[in-house]
Amino acid sequence: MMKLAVFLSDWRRTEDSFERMKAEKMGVILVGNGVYHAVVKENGKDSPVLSKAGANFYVLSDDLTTRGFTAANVNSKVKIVSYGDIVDLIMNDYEKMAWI
Amino acid sequence: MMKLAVFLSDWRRTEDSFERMKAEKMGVILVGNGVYHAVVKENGKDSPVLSKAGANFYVLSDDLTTRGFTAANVNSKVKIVSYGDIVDLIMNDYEKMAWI
Amino acid sequence: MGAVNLLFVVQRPPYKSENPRLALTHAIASQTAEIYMDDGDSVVPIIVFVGDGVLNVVKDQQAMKVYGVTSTESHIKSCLLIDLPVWVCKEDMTRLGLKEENMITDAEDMGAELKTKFVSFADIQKEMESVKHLLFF
Amino acid sequence: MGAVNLLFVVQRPPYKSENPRLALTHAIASQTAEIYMDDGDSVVPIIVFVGDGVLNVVKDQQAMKVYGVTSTESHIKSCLLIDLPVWVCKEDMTRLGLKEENMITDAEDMGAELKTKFVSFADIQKEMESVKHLLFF
Amino acid sequence: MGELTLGVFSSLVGSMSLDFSFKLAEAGMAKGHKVNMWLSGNAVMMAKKGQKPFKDYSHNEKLMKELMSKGMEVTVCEACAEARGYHKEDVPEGMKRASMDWYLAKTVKTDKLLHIGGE
Amino acid sequence: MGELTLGVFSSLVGSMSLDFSFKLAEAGMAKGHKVNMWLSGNAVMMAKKGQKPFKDYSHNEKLMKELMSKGMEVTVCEACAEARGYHKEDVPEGMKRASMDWYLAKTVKTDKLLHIGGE
Repeated sequence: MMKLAVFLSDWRRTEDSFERMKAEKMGVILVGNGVYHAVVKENGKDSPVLSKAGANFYVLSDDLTTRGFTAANVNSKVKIVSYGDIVDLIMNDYEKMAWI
Repeated sequence: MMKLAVFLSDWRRTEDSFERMKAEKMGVILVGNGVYHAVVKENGKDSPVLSKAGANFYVLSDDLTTRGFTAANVNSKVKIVSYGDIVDLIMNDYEKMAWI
Repeated sequence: MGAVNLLFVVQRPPYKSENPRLALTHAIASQTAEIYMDDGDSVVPIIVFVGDGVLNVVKDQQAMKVYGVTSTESHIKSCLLIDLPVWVCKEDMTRLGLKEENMITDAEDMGAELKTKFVSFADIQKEMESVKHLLFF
Repeated sequence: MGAVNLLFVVQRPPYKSENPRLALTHAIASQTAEIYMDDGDSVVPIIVFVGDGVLNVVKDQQAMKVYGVTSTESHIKSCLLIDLPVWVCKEDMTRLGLKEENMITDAEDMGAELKTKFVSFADIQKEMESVKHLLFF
Repeated sequence: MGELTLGVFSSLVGSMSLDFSFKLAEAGMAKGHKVNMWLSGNAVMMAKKGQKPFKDYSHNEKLMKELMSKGMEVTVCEACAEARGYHKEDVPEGMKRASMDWYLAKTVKTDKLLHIGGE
Repeated sequence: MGELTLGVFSSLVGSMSLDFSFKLAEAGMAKGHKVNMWLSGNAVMMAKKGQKPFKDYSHNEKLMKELMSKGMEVTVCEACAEARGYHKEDVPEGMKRASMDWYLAKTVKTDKLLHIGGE
């Protein structure tokens, strides 16, 4: 098994590897338009991305505020991080990265 | 009402205006990766694009063969056309174009 | 020809692609197009945000502060300032849980009189039927 | 370091974006990377097609004839020719109605011995676990 | 015979929408129509001359020049070009640079408009 | 301190993945890491100097130069650049051009790889 950080940079997703991938430790890092998974409830529901079992969720603060959202909008499952925090996640916490 | 030609150039679609748009006469022109709607049956089913009520469907021959498909693969609802035919559809048959 | 109506339709969210921004800057360019046209001709654009495109209209965008790039918000306000109609699809806002209070409703801070119009898809459909050309971004 | 394993994962269909092609050309470049490396080091790539990416492996692509551009098929065959493993996800083929007879199974016409391998996602998962780096295109 | 205006916003290499646009323009002109083309966004990549015709990459410069020599008007967005570091001296012969209002003005008289807005 | 290699394939203006990459590189270097960057596909748009810093467009040339002056290695794909008409004389100072094998070789010694493969 592995320690895997998955970067999501888009809101609509057309690939389905994410659902199938497994990791001993998985981080899901929401950047770019991926931040919408942390703040938008389509038809009143959380994004399906947030139901990935066992994963830790992170959202890039700068990309939230760029799009008009703030900490107050962020789903409680998701931790708000800075660019520096993402560096630490990459260098210290995860072995492999997948920008999907 | 209007005569509208809709161009689809992608396989996975994330926008939903197509389903909602209405036209007296509608042409759906499948180009680029939009040609997959004419030839791929996901889980054994026709692409939902082909269920657009009242529409005429066209697929660009060159973009089919580029991707390894031929006339034999094309859904019977869809007419195979050339670049020249698309010019005629634009100039003679439809008033407005929407590349969505 | 007289006045030619154009409908700019933005259907994608901001920042992930350049096209929502280009929709706005192209629509605004209608103001200066007369130098290329005959006397009496003009182009009259409306810009509508549908589907995930409504995310462009969320207020308080900090793109300039964070990335040094003009926000989509700023361009939307520029449209209102020059009396260029900005429409937003209500059904798509509801679907994405966005309320009018979350959105750019005006550009009063810039001195604009025109306000954003929240409309149904049926209104957008009517506009599609009446204009000469459609420009989907 | 010795041999470092890399997994190239192609998850998008061909032609609509440059990245499936770039995945193939980058993987092939592993052949010449030794000029930048210490003695004894090497990179060992595998390229896998998953999700809609399996559409890259449909045979008889006429991109050169129609658009004057090398087909993705031709690049896949170049991989086989240099013994670079090409894997295709079986479950995704089934979902899209593609059979092995529709696919590029070999490059015998170019003199290649290696053949395309049709694998399950579980095999791909195992490979993800064993390599040093992942490169998703 | 009519007039067709194409507005294209896709990059030189990538979606192949530029390849599509030039082939459609070619077919339109073969049928006697007047064709105009507006290149904006990443499609201003056409405004850099000297592109090497590798077989692994889309290459449209040759066909574009041929069509311009037969009367196709091609204009690129000046600001989009400058932001990418393409200057006046980079422009292939026959191509014009202008502001976005050029395109807006073309929509008035053209019979049909095919606006390809995305990548 | 470790070594981080970024492989980026997105266009200068568009997805903002290049903006993301340079800001991430900046944060990584601020923490003392060595950062390498490979630019291929449409990301070779960074290999054309003289980009005008308009506020309406992403502009990364300034930050890139600053990071290169602090030791970040930036190499662009030579073939991808030539196909787009970017030649040797277009390259901003400090940037290298190489074949794709440069990037492959970097993956051997780097501690971590973040490969941003799409637009």
